[in-house]
Amino acid sequence: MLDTARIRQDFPILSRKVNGVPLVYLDNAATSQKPRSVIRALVDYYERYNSNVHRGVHTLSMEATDAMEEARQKVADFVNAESPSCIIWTRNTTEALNLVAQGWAMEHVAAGERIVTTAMEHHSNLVPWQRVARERGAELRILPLAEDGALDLSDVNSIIDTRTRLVTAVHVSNSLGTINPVKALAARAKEVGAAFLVDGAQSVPHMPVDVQDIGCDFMAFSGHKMLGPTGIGVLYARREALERMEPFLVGGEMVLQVSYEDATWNDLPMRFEAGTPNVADAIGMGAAVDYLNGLGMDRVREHEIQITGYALDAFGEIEDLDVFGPADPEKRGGVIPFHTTEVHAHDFGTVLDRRGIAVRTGHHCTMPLMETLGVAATARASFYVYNTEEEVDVLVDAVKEAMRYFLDGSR
Amino acid sequence: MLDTARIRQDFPILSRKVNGVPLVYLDNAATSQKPRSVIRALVDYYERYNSNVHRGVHTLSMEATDAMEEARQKVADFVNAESPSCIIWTRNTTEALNLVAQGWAMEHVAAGERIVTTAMEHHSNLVPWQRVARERGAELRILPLAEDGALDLSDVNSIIDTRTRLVTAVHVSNSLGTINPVKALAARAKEVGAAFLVDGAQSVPHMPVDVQDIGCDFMAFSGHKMLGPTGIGVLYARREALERMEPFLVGGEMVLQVSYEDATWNDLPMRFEAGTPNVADAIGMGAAVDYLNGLGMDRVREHEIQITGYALDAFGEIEDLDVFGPADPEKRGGVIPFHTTEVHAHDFGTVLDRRGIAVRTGHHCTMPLMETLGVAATARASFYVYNTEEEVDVLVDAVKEAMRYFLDGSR
Amino acid sequence: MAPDDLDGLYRDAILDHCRNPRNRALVERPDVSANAVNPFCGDEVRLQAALDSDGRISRIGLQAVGCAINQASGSMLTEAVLGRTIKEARAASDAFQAMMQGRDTAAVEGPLTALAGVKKAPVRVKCALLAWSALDDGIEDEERRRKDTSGLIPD
Amino acid sequence: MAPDDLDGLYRDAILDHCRNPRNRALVERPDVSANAVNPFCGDEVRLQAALDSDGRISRIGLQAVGCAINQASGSMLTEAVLGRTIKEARAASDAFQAMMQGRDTAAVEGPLTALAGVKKAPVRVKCALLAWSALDDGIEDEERRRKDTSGLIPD
Ligand SMILES: Cc1ncc(COP(=O)(O)O)c(C=O)c1O
Ligand SMILES: Cc1ncc(COP(=O)(O)O)c(C=O)c1O
Repeated sequence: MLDTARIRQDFPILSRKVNGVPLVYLDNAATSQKPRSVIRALVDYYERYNSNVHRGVHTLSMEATDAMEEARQKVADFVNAESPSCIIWTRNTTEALNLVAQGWAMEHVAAGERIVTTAMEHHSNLVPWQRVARERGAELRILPLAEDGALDLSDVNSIIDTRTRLVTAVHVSNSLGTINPVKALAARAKEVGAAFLVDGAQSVPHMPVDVQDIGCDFMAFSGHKMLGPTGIGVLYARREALERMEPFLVGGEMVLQVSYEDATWNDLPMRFEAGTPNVADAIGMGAAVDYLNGLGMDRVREHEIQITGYALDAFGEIEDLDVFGPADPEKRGGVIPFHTTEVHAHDFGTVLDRRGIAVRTGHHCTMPLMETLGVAATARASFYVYNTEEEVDVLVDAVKEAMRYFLDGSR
Repeated sequence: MLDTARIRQDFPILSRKVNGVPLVYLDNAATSQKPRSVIRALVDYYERYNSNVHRGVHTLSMEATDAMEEARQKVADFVNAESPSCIIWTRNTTEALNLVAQGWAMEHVAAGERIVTTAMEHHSNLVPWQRVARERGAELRILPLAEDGALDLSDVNSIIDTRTRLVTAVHVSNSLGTINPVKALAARAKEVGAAFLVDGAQSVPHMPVDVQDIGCDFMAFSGHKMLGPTGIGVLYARREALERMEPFLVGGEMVLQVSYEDATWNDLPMRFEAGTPNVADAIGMGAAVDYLNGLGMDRVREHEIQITGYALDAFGEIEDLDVFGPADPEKRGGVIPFHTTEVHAHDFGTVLDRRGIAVRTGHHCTMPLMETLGVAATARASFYVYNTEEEVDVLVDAVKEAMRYFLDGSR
Repeated sequence: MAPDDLDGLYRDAILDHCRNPRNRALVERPDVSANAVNPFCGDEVRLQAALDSDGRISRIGLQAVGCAINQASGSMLTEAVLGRTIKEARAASDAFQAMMQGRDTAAVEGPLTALAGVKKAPVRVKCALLAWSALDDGIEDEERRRKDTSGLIPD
Repeated sequence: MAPDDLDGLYRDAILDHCRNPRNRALVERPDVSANAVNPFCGDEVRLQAALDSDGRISRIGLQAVGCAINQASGSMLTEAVLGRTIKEARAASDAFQAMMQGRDTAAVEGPLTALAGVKKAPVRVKCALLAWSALDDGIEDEERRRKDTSGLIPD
């Protein structure tokens, strides 16, 4: 198991007080906190070797280039990518998904063909496909939801048919916690000759992920959700897929030769990285990967199963409170969305904040899913490596307090 | 005048040694170094109030949102934008320029119409227009170069004609130093009903810039070139222009309502900021603006005129060395590109690096311009607020040494 | 964990109005009618009011869906403007908005003052304002209609 | 400012070859011919060689444009492979690349060893390798051609 007490020492923000009480940070699905080593990597970069990268012959530039490429290698190894040239730096998951939509799907999806996604996608993995489908005259199909917050795959073979060019699914749902069977979906996609894209925003930070084992063509994830800085994300793509992609942003660094009339593209991965990259935060993301590797992703996953199970049990005892997503903690990530007709999600959010507890409230960028679930908003607690069962206790007490408070004013 | 001795104290990296000698950092046009206050702003964010922004009801989220929006206001004020909602966060200048190309020009430039740019553009302000012109069947016209490194505007009225939909120009050339007459170009663009886009990557960091006074519709610039972090840039756009733009990246945060079939867009500026923004670096860019305001942009400009004049004089005395760009330091930014047939730019780069001096060598992402100038590569020294005349002396000595060395092996 | 702390935000008046919202029945043949939605939290307000011959709000109905602050604010609104002229209602709305934006608390009276505590949670201020923005919209529509009508029918 | 420091990088042999490049004249009817370009710094190499009946490089011409390291490396290359068989030339190329990539310095002799100092400026290593990549390409082409020809004309 993780030594959370020791881990907490590494996160300066966790000693902060909010509204006079200790911070209980349970908004990790939105963004994670950062260990000292990640912050230190940024400071180190800016204090010692900040420079523009690529093609600089001076020492700082060589050092910055080496450090950024080393970080790329770390990220490649972290998800078992076949090569660092399959790792494209983006700002976040959203940009990575749009890169596939604009650079790959706009080129390879034709009128009458299909794109298949799921009923539990984040807006970032839904709206880009609406646009591709509209512009290309393709059909966007949705894999529906089953009763228990899992995908209903009973019709998967007719939904993903031979006219399907792209299948995409969220690996772990940020609104339900559900872990989707991406390996099976990859296999079905392969069967019909479709590409397969995984939204790994909530999986890569929280469990061992192996892109080659899954068999996906693309995977998108964000540094800021995995202990890394804001402003850096990743698109992993198989080399063959990258080679069939058009650059999305054009300009400096991604070209080989340029005349006033025309330009040729640079090698991979630079072809997809126009302009000065986010050097510092790429290096910071490398430091985050180091930190996670130090903990061991198996143990990170174990810890989350444990704390999620603990929280599910405690929430299960609160009358009139609904918790969404699979009941079995082995089948879900560390995300607990809860809802009651007695207390609106925003009131939960405000009351919990007065108790130092940070949870997210609202539609979690999954409005259509919310409509399917029949709720306008939920409150969501989400865990990470530094969260403890004591924090779950604080949360559960505060939830109960809020419910009593709004029901009859008693405390 | 700037108190460079005091300013240097604020930049931790400047006390570094490179190859055993003090760093002389003269690669500021590629990227600038960062004062302690900017680094501190990042650390502060990550140690005290890191959180995802927008719609979070908990304290950290509110603090992060407020700080990011405050930074947006600072940047708006810095270039005298009419409103902070005219400031779109991007990764860098390149992304900002592509946003105009994809979001505005693809929508508004039709077959047979014209886009006009200049002969001294960075690849990032040339290749996007090649793509728009090709995809829309428009014509890309180039304002040519005059003898002295300025634009030749003798035919401007026939080049920018009534079929022109967009005019774009670099404000200060990163390869020549030339300051272009953007106000006059804005006036001509307006006359013919074209939009006007300024590449401000080399002007906003170095001189007072007022987008309303210039009369441009769009201006792009990068945080990392103006003492700010990597990974954050800005597109300024007039409100009317923004309202006629299509979102470029779609997904979370930039939508208002989403169903499985369709989505509506959020208000400005969020409409153009999909996914989790680069919160930390936006705040860092705000701190950079504070620092520059503390110095006073008039004085920053004065300092650069002075040091550039000093360097031009010293370089002028070196036989067989060509310096490109306008002779008058008032007509150029703090960028000195130099070239000699005796010593290749890369050899300059390496020799200077052995002396601790960081200069950039190569085509500076302006290959077509290099071809026009008839050189394959130049070495380029570029100055900023912390550079001193003593550093120019070190540079000039090293350049002379390199020339002697390659010519006859004497030192 | 001081309960006082929550009470500063959710004062008794708020909880009372939230548990027992006043004037929930919509009115027949309304003169003023408007909806307001906050898509981000799913809060919704539906407001209808009828005017008597003096231009006073003689009946009002408001249905608020969503958080406690939105519901309470809507319920209090109905009590605050019932019997007032359109002009007075608009002034009440201005005063309430001034209070919630921290500009001026002077002109707000009665249970509505309880909502001032919401300023402690600034993102929630827009919850408190939703019903009032419906009121403003409804009044504006009605005034535009009157102007149009008076323009069309010369007297 | 130790001049030694520069000498580690730009040794006398390098400066000599750079100032007086050997074998600059291109050859007539070359058997091996290739160009290499590094678009980023504008370095260019044009290489031509003729083989005698034993398959030895009997004449060689190389024109290098660009930095000192590229020019010196190209000039040294011509001296290193003149008179060698194609196989020997390829071995020399492998050995040189091994040295420049820091893998193995053993097999490099003569003036070429002077280029080992370039490793101090790692980005410049590709300048030293440009001419050799042209040699590799040219040899590969020639070998493919021979294979094709021998396949076409049965003996
Ligand atoms: C004039 C000019 N335009 C655009 C750019 C591109 O900026 P960035 O690399 O930050 O996107 C640069 C910087 O290299 C520049 O100097
Ligand atoms: C499942 C999922 N996909 C995509 C995203 C978007 O990530 P980002 O905001 O970093 O682009 C998120 C995060 O909110 C997410 O949870």
